[in-house]
Amino acid sequence: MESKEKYLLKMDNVSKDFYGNQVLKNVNLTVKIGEVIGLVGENGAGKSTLMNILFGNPAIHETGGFEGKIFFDGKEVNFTSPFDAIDAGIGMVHQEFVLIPGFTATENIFLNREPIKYNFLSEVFGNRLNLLDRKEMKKRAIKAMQMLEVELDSNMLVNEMPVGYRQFTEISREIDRKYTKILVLDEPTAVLTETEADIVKKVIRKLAKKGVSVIFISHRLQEILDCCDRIVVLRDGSIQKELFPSKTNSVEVAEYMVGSELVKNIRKSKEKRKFEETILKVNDLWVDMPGEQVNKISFEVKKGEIFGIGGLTGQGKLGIANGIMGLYPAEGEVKFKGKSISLNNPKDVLERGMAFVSEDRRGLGLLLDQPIFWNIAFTAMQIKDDFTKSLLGGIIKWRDDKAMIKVTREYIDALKIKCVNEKQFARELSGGNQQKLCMAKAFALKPELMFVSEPTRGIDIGAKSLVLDILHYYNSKYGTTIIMTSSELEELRLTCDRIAIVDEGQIAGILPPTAKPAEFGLLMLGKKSEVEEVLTGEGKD
Amino acid sequence: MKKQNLTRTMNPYVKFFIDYSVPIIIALLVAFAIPLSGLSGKYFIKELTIRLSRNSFLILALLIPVMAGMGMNFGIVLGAMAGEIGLIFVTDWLIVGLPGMLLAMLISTPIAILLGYFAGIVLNRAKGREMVTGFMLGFFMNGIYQLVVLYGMGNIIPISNSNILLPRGYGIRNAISLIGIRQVMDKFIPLKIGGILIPIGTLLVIATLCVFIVWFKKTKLGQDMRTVGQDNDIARASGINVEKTRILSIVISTVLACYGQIIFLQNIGTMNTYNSHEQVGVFAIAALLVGGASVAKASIFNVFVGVILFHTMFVVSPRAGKELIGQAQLGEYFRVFVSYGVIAFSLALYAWRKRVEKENERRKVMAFKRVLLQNNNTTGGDKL
Amino acid sequence: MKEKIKNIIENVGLPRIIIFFFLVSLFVLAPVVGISLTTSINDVIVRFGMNGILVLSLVPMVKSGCGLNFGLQLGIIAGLLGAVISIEMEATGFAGFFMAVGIAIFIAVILGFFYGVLLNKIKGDEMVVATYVGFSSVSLMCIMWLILPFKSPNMIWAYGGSGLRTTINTQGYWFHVLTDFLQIKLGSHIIFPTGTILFFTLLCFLVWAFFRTKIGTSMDAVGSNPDYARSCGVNVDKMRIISVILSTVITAIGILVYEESFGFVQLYMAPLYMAFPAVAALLLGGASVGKVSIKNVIIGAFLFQGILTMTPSVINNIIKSDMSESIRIVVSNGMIVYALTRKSKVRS
Amino acid sequence: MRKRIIIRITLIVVLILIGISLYTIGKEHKVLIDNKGISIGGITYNADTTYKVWVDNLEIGLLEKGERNVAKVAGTSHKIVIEETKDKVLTGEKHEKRFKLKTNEGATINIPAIVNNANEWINKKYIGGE
Repeated sequence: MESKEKYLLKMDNVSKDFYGNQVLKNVNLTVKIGEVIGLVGENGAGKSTLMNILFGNPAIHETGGFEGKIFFDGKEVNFTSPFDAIDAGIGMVHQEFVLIPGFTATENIFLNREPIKYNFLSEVFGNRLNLLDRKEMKKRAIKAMQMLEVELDSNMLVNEMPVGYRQFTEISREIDRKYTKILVLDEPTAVLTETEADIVKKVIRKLAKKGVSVIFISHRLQEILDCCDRIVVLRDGSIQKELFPSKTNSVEVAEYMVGSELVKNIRKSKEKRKFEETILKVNDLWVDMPGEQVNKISFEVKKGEIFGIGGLTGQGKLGIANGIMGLYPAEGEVKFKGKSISLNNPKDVLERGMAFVSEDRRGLGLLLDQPIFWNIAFTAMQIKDDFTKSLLGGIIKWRDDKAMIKVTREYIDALKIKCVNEKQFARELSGGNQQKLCMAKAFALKPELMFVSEPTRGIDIGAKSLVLDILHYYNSKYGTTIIMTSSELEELRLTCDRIAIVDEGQIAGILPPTAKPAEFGLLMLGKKSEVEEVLTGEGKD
Repeated sequence: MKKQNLTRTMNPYVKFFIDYSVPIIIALLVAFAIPLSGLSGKYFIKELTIRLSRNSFLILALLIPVMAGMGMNFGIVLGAMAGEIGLIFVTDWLIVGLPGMLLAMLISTPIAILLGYFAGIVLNRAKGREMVTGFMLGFFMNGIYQLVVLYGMGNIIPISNSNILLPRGYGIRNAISLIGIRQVMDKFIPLKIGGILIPIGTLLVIATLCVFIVWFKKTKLGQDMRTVGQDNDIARASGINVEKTRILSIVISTVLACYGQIIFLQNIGTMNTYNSHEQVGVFAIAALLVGGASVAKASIFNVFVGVILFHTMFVVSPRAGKELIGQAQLGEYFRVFVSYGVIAFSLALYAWRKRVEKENERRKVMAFKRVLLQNNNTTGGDKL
Repeated sequence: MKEKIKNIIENVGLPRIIIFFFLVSLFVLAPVVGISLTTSINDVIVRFGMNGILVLSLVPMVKSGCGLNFGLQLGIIAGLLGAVISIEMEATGFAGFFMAVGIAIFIAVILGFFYGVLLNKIKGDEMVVATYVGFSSVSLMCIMWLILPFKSPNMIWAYGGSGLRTTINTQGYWFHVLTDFLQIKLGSHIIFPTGTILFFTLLCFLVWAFFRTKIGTSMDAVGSNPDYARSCGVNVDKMRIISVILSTVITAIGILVYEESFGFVQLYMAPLYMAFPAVAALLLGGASVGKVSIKNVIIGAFLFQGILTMTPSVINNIIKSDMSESIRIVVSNGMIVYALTRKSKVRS
Repeated sequence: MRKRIIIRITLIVVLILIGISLYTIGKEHKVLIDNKGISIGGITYNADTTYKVWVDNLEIGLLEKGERNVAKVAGTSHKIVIEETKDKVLTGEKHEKRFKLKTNEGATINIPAIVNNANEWINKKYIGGE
């Protein structure tokens, strides 16, 4: 009976798998009334799945529910929709704004839960013909905003607000709910200035004092250390450690986050490879890729190297490859083999001998409703006029299906793509084979430099090592320089010669694969100062 | 390749001109054509009063779907058909005067609700291309209407009045006289100023509708529609039944259009059974757009500016054409051209603007982030 | 078994199945009510030849992802201009016809270019804007027909004044030059319009061949997945413009073949609604807003013309009244509404 | 909830009632007005002069003897006024009668019968539509 008093939320042995892929394993989490929990973990550690289970996200139930029990406020609960969760007193501030840009702050705070005034027509046409009680709305909105101690105009339209204020509006919405007992804040400070972030921290403490529990997710370790009562570190779907800010330090947290054991057989050829010539030089690159902003990044890649780019999701690591390849608006200077490339022009980049295996396989990487041989040969046909026959003295470039099929068969054999034949539609292949298809597409261009983004995302373990082997093979056999972007640190350390960690759109540091895991963790958590940077394999240039 | 300037924004004057380019162009055109036509002021005012009272209601019917983010409701043609079916019945039953007109409205309301519901479901299945679908739906329902009125009435649906039936014994005639209810609403409160009939009754009804729309915006349903109109996903995430809300907006619009068409026809006094509704959507939408509305934003103010400008052009252009090159035909083609052209232009402009604004918004956010970074990194000595 | 039938219905689409059976029953009923089947089929073939190219003209734009070309009237205007200019210049016979085609292509390329540029600016809203661009250009041309300085007495109003007639007879110029080419007569009823059909086949082949070239392949990729195409270095906007020009040019040729066979050049408001039957035919043939093949064109044009030819004669004989017009409206527009409400698999 | 159902049902009933009443008050009736001789119950009344006729305050016009005119009226309760006219000058001799019609009724009114205060001056007839 004691536990009922003590804990507001108790998650008991919660497990969840998506089609056999275990993402949460026996998670036990308790939150006391008025306690602030900091949730830390890499991507795919299970943070968002855990929160989705708590919040009753329909996707959880559509994929078979979860195992284990959740007790909230003394009762066992199993929410099937976020609205149930909200009714029970769980509030959530999402990473992406759930705000209507053309509405005022007040209107947004009361989205679909506006106080209403009775109107007789509602008897005939239903409740929705009651009038909004604007006065009451304004009163309550102001009250909620006062709690935040920022000067927020309740009549200001969201699209005229500075970004930080949008976040405050969102938090005000949760504050206004009188019955909110626990509040989940998912990266609330990501878009804020430092002073604004301080306000958020203050509000969290204030709420805690009032008896509202908070689960605070952030990749800024300092913030977590500053304002949480307890830090929960998730890794690979299970709770790695619970720490108390007063008794820990950032190195420890980082270590638990990325795991302390050394990766076995880190490199088959143990010796440090040496590279001479610079093939790619990036100078002050800005890329405007939604959710993966790159802010003024500079780095160099040597010819023949495998260069890794890591970091947490949303920090900008994916933006680098996309920006250089011209898929998202970019500014800055990129030199390939000493010559500047024109940005925002995919054709130019491809023609110079770079290729890209996109992380967005089904969206950008493939023509899902076209046969395999089209998928593999199309880019090469565009860029190099391969697989075409000139008719009428070159006026007509006839597509040479036979040549296309021939090449395709070669790649199917080389990369062991499992398919019925080369005319099968790309849509029908498994994730791993689709990934090989994307790589074959890039190899068909015979590139000197290849960007590979998230090469193993969403494919099974067997295929994963195969994909990485292929990269190694092409790198050692053809000397193709590879820039590999991945969320999986282990995979980067297994494959790359050097690894850059991107945080908040900038390179936090470049480390060799042999560096201590905790150092990578610290870079990801915004603790650059505590890591001794390893600049290049060769030392400074 | 265009230079990507991440911080460029639009000049506010240029923006204003582009926002209101349609009304500005039409106003200039009208200003040029009025003196050319040589029409007397009195004739002009008389015509304009008639057209204002005749058309405003129909155009007002367009406002609510715009609010719900469904664009211009080309489906108001369905409402017009419902209204016409009501009028056919009261004419058949020989119900005259204001009671006849009200009865026609009463009968056609359930028909309009059903049609609106149907249209709403169809448009929900065509998200992102509501307008072209609504437009084609109007054409499609016109075929169904023909089957019902031309072959069903007098056959399956009892119609006994030989004055409106075709000589073959079933099917409604091409034109039927609405002499029994002609201008009953316009003349309900008779008032003449300087020989010009002021249709007080109709104007009062239009004013009531305006009040209704203003009031509606303040209801929970109105607020939900605005939410849905701004962002479907967020509306859904906050628990609003998006599909139902969209259907309701179309139902309301269809019912209003049905009344609008009845008001329109009581003023005219005759009904072209198979043509009266055909161009209802086009003219109403063109007028609204001329009033400065866009696919995403339309107000009562736009309605009246639009009616005045658009119909001034309608009155003036045949005469101006005649004066200009001696062919009245020219002016008539011209006003058809303007109606279609205005819609094409406004829709294209809006679609283009949508893209430009998205890009601007992106640049704004980008610029903001740069400043933010600069402030946070002052110690790093980064200079932009 | 039930599953299988359900699947077929899902894939083919209920409206198509209904229309198909409707057409079959019309053919079955025709002899019963005393209509000669051979004449009917011959009619269908003649009209198939007349209208097929207009249906074909929609293909490039669907392939490149511009959607159904509701702005078909632009191409028609180019064709009409070609026709009246060739008549004004007193060009007759094959030479006259090909001159008309040449002029029409020239104009269509220019119009198509600007149309394409416009459609690129409004990606995502192509169809509704195209509809009204089509309408407004027809009404603009109405003014032009009135004021353009044509002189040929066969074209201007008899009672003096300027301005072209609403219908212009092509008899004496290039009437039936294709239709009568290599014509096959079987008995008194059946006249097979070899020339028209051959010409249609040739154009179908050319369009097919175009999509076998490098540029055609790129266009296809743009339609299937514009993001993919862009990442492969394809200039998406340029491909779309080319597809629009191509569509407009084929339309212009299509309307000339139509007029050549029909015998009259129809001006003013006549082309206003011409886009809809062509679009409906293509959809009836199994195309969707985002996917199309030459097969769809041929099947669609045949089925659609079959219904147009057969309904009036058969239905009139059965219920003694002419419901065909209403049925045509319901079938063609219903087909379009159906296609628009289907969720297209193409990413937007 | 129950309250709402009752309110909604009442509303529908009220609307139907309004519809019926609109039908009744808006229904158009044809009233024929005869200035002809007529025999009622063996007594013959002759038309001898011209009358000016108003139905529901609406002027129908002058009816010479032997003439017939039609008035179209809407609703159930009506009033007919006739005034004797000599040489197109009204004499001031007025007769006024009120009558009611059911929805599907038309009527024939005989002026000589009114002038002579006969009981059967009006002859109502069921018309089931035209």
